[in-house]
Amino acid sequence: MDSPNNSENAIEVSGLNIYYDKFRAVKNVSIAIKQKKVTAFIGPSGCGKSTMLRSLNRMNELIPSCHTEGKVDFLGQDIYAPNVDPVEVRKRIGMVFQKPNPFPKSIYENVAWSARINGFKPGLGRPSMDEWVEICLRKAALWDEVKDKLHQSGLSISGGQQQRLCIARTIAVQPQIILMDEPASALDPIATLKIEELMRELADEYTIIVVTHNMQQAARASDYTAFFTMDEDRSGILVEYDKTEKLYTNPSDSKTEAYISGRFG
Amino acid sequence: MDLSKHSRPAEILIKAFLVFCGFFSILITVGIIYEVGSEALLFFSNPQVNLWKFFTGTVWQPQAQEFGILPLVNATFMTTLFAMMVALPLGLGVAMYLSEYATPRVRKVLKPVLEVLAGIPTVVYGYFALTFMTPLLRQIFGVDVVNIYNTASAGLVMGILILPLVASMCEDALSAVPQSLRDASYALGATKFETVVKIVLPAAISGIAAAVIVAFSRAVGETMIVAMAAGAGPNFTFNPFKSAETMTGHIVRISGGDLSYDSIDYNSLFAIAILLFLFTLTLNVISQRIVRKYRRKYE
Amino acid sequence: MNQPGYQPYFSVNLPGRQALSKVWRSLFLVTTAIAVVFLVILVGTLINQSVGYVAIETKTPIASLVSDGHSLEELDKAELVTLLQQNLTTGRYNTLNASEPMETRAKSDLVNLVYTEVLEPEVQETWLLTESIFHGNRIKAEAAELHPDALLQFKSWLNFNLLKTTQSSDPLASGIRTALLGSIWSILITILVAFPLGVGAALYLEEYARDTWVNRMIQTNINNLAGVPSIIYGMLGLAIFVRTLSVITSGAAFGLGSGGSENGRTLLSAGLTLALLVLPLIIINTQEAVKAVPDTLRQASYGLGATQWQTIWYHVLPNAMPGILTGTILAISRAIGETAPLVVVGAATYITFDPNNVFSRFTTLPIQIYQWSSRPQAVFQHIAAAAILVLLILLLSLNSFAIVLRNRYRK
Amino acid sequence: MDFSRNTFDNHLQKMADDTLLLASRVSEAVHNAIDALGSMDSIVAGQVIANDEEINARRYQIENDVIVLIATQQPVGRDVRFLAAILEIITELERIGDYAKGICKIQLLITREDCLRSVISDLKRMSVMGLSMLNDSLSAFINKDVAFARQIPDRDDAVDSLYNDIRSRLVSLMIKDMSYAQNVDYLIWVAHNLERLADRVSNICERIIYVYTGEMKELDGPRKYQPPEE
Repeated sequence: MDSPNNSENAIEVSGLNIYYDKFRAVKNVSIAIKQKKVTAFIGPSGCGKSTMLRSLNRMNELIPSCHTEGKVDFLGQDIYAPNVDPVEVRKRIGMVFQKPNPFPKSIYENVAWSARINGFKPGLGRPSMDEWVEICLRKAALWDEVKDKLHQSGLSISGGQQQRLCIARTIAVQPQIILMDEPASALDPIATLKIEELMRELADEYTIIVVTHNMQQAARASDYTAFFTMDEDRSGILVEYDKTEKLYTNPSDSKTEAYISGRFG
Repeated sequence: MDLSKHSRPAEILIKAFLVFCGFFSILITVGIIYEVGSEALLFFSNPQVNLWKFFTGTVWQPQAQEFGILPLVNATFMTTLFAMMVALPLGLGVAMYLSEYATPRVRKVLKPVLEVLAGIPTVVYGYFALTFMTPLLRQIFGVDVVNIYNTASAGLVMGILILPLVASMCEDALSAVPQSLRDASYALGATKFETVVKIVLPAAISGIAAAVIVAFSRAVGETMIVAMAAGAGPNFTFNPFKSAETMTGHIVRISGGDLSYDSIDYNSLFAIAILLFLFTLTLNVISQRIVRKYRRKYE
Repeated sequence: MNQPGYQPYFSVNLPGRQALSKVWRSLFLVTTAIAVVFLVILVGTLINQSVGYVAIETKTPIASLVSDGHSLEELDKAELVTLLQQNLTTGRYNTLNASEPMETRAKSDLVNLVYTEVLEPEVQETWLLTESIFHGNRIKAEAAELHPDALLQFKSWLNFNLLKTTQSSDPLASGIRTALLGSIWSILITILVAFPLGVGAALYLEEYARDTWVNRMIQTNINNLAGVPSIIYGMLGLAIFVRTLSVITSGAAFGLGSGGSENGRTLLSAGLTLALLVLPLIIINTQEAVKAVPDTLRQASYGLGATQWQTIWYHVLPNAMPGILTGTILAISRAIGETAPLVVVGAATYITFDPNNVFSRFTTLPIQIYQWSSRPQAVFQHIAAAAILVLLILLLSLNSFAIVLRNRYRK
Repeated sequence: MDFSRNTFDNHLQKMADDTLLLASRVSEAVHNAIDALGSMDSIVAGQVIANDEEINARRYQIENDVIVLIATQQPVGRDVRFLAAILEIITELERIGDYAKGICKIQLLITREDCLRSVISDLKRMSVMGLSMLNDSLSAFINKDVAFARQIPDRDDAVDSLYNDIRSRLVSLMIKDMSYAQNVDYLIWVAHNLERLADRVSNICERIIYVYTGEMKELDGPRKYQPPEE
């Protein structure tokens, strides 16, 4: 394991630059994400926070024009090292997206498929597939709502439930980190609060990094907040990163102050 | 100030014209059913025609008053089978490559190639079957085995003709699958192949099914290739290297000559045509139902 | 990389999964490559057939007309005319003179006349381009042995003569002039009929029609018509235009047409049949273009007090026009290539005079290709290939025009 | 709906708990201050004075926590009234703590115990009455018992009359013998502090009613302000 000092960091990013072709979307970001905490990325739209998030499990690579410079250490290993398989990275660093995107399969299959493709082996001290699905749905606080309709389509439940299904599906892979890209922006306020509540609960077991353009959400649900904004050349920079309560009551940068008090731009 | 309603004659006139245009397509359908149907009815009401024999007979010889449509249908399905064997795997493969693997740059080059392939008139494919495919087949399987005119050659080339259609319909179906599903799959640690085959393909399956049906309908209705390369003369054979005449091929050959109206030969062509029409119509209706269903799914 | 508390429920054979992924990737790539190879082979075959060595033997040896080592081109006009007078029957000479007097003809034309009328060349054997390039010497030897009197020529079947001359039983003198003109005439008729009807129907469906079962039926009907095999349209054209309406389509009703006989197998029938065929395509393409016009534009127009037609005429149509034109051009290129329905409607098998009105008998480029391809003599395959190249160039330029339009529209 | 904002509710609960803890420290301080006065125990008095620092610190901690909650959780409705009331209540409690400290400072200045003896039992009664009001107000707060909270300020009258009684007795003592003047002055301050304590409890009760009903009015005076219905 790493030195005790580092071990509380799940991810250490240093000198990260992300480009779309020639355009630099994220400029020189260094940040250390604490383990088993909720960290929120906030900032105005276009400040590169989503790009930044997607770079943490190499989802960026699915965009052909995108390339990344710098180091992203995940528990001490650089995920951009040449011998690292992005599939392996994504297994350990799961992701939940803005719009709930359950597969057009049953609720049960949505969870089971994720486990299955990753070689889930039931039996001998391990749960059976049915149990595993239940465990994951319970962790996602969805079990009670769907236990009677596990074989209905994942698209048949409400948006908020779909999003929790997506979280359950992510949990089924046993990631260490869950990235959430505006997980509640397509949901109504009650469903939003449920997701936030779920994030808090999941933080007992997982490191959670959430991008949100809703700064109240970041305030409510996170332990740490990173504020990004745009530089003069429109590339995203990290302005301030601190404990959420500190950042929201006494930010040290005037840009942060202006943004969180709604006086931005 | 007068705000009361008043008529605008010009507007009404224009609208009347547009309504006529809208209903004109119905006229075409009615025309096909009425004109082609009534000629076909003349054929079936002819005392020399026996409906049972028409559908089960294996000899089509209008001169001998033999009207068994099976040889024509058989040849049609033989060529169609060959066409599907070429078009489906290749078309689906191309669609998969274009939609899931190709970089935008490669796609920019390949899509026009497919469009060109799709825009080539069928008579050119017929020529291609005669001057390339048939000699090739004869070279491979032997001149004695393969006739100059044969259903295999026509079918294979027809497959190339249909390939762009299958590819573009399948690609539409594949790209209608939201990117978010792919992202979700990758984020769960799936490989590209697992994502494509286990998530994208099942999600697009109804669209692909529609493509298969449309391809089938196109192959059945395709005329020039079979008219040029499959052979002239109805021949009830299952040997793909023998010549045989398809329904469409027969219509073209007989109507191309000087044909006297109101003869039973003339009417028999319409009987074949109405059969062809009903068959392809059914296929098209089914495929459209499917397409509508899958479009709705992600909207 | 395991964390404490991370239960190893999973075992993953990632290299295996990635390898499988690569295998399939290459499979998909191969299928695509095959599709491209087909296109290459197709074009290759055409070029291969349309250029190559030809052994031509003249009935009258050239040496009997001009002294050794000289060619026809070195003679002047008067000498050429004399040659024609000497070697042709008086009747033939007078016919030629009547169609255009010898004095006014260009020298190259006269050379041509001497060549075709006096020398009467005949193709003995032809070779493909690939053979001609790679086995040139063998061909020369073969030709010298089998056709000692023949002239071995490296000939491109695709040339200007092909475009200029009409059909002929002599493959060397055959051209596509009549067919090309027939295609152009029939397409013009098609456009004139199908464009207004198609755009009108699309406007009706997109702008006026409410969501009633009738209109839904029309829409379904149009989609279905687009999938009806073209030969069925041929049958429809045969039954309606050629037969039922023969008084009109033959031109007899207007005192025009060929010989006043009621024969509906005319350009008009062909054009109308093709119009029915492309109508659903034009409607569907136009609908797409009209749909793409943003609703805000219509609302803005209505907000200013415009009537529905004013809105359509001043805002919807101009904005949709590039899209409509693109769609129409694509539909038209489909019509240009159509063969089967025209065979059924009754394209003429042999015709040498230019069409002069819509009631003329006709042939079109694809029909001509079909007929030449079906001939047993290999020579005609070469002309067919050349004609196909002309057809493809025509279609390709139409399509590129459509693409240019589409791109400009996107900006 | 079986859903609740657990995290936020836990935070609110913690705020209430912290406030109760502060209240118990404050009543302990008052209790000890009166005890120290009764027994003239300067050591205890010194402890109470020293402990006031801790009370102040606790109060600032709660205030800070409330501000963080307001900043991060966007409370609305009863939640925001609750947090605002907490801010008010802890201010009152801190002031009450200051009274305890003031009483202890006076204890150090008292020189004439005979003067003190004449009123100490009544002062104790006052403090008991005031502290029981404080106690009751906080249990009304915890139990959301608005009716109970409304009754508590009524008991202020008894405290006031006791205060008037003590003051008149001390004044007449001073008139008799001017040498008591200094000590009488001190002791009137003690009585005054205890009287103010009861007033502050009334304020706390007003806040409690505000939290649970949204009404904002002076309980022992004419209605000053009635917010529009919630």
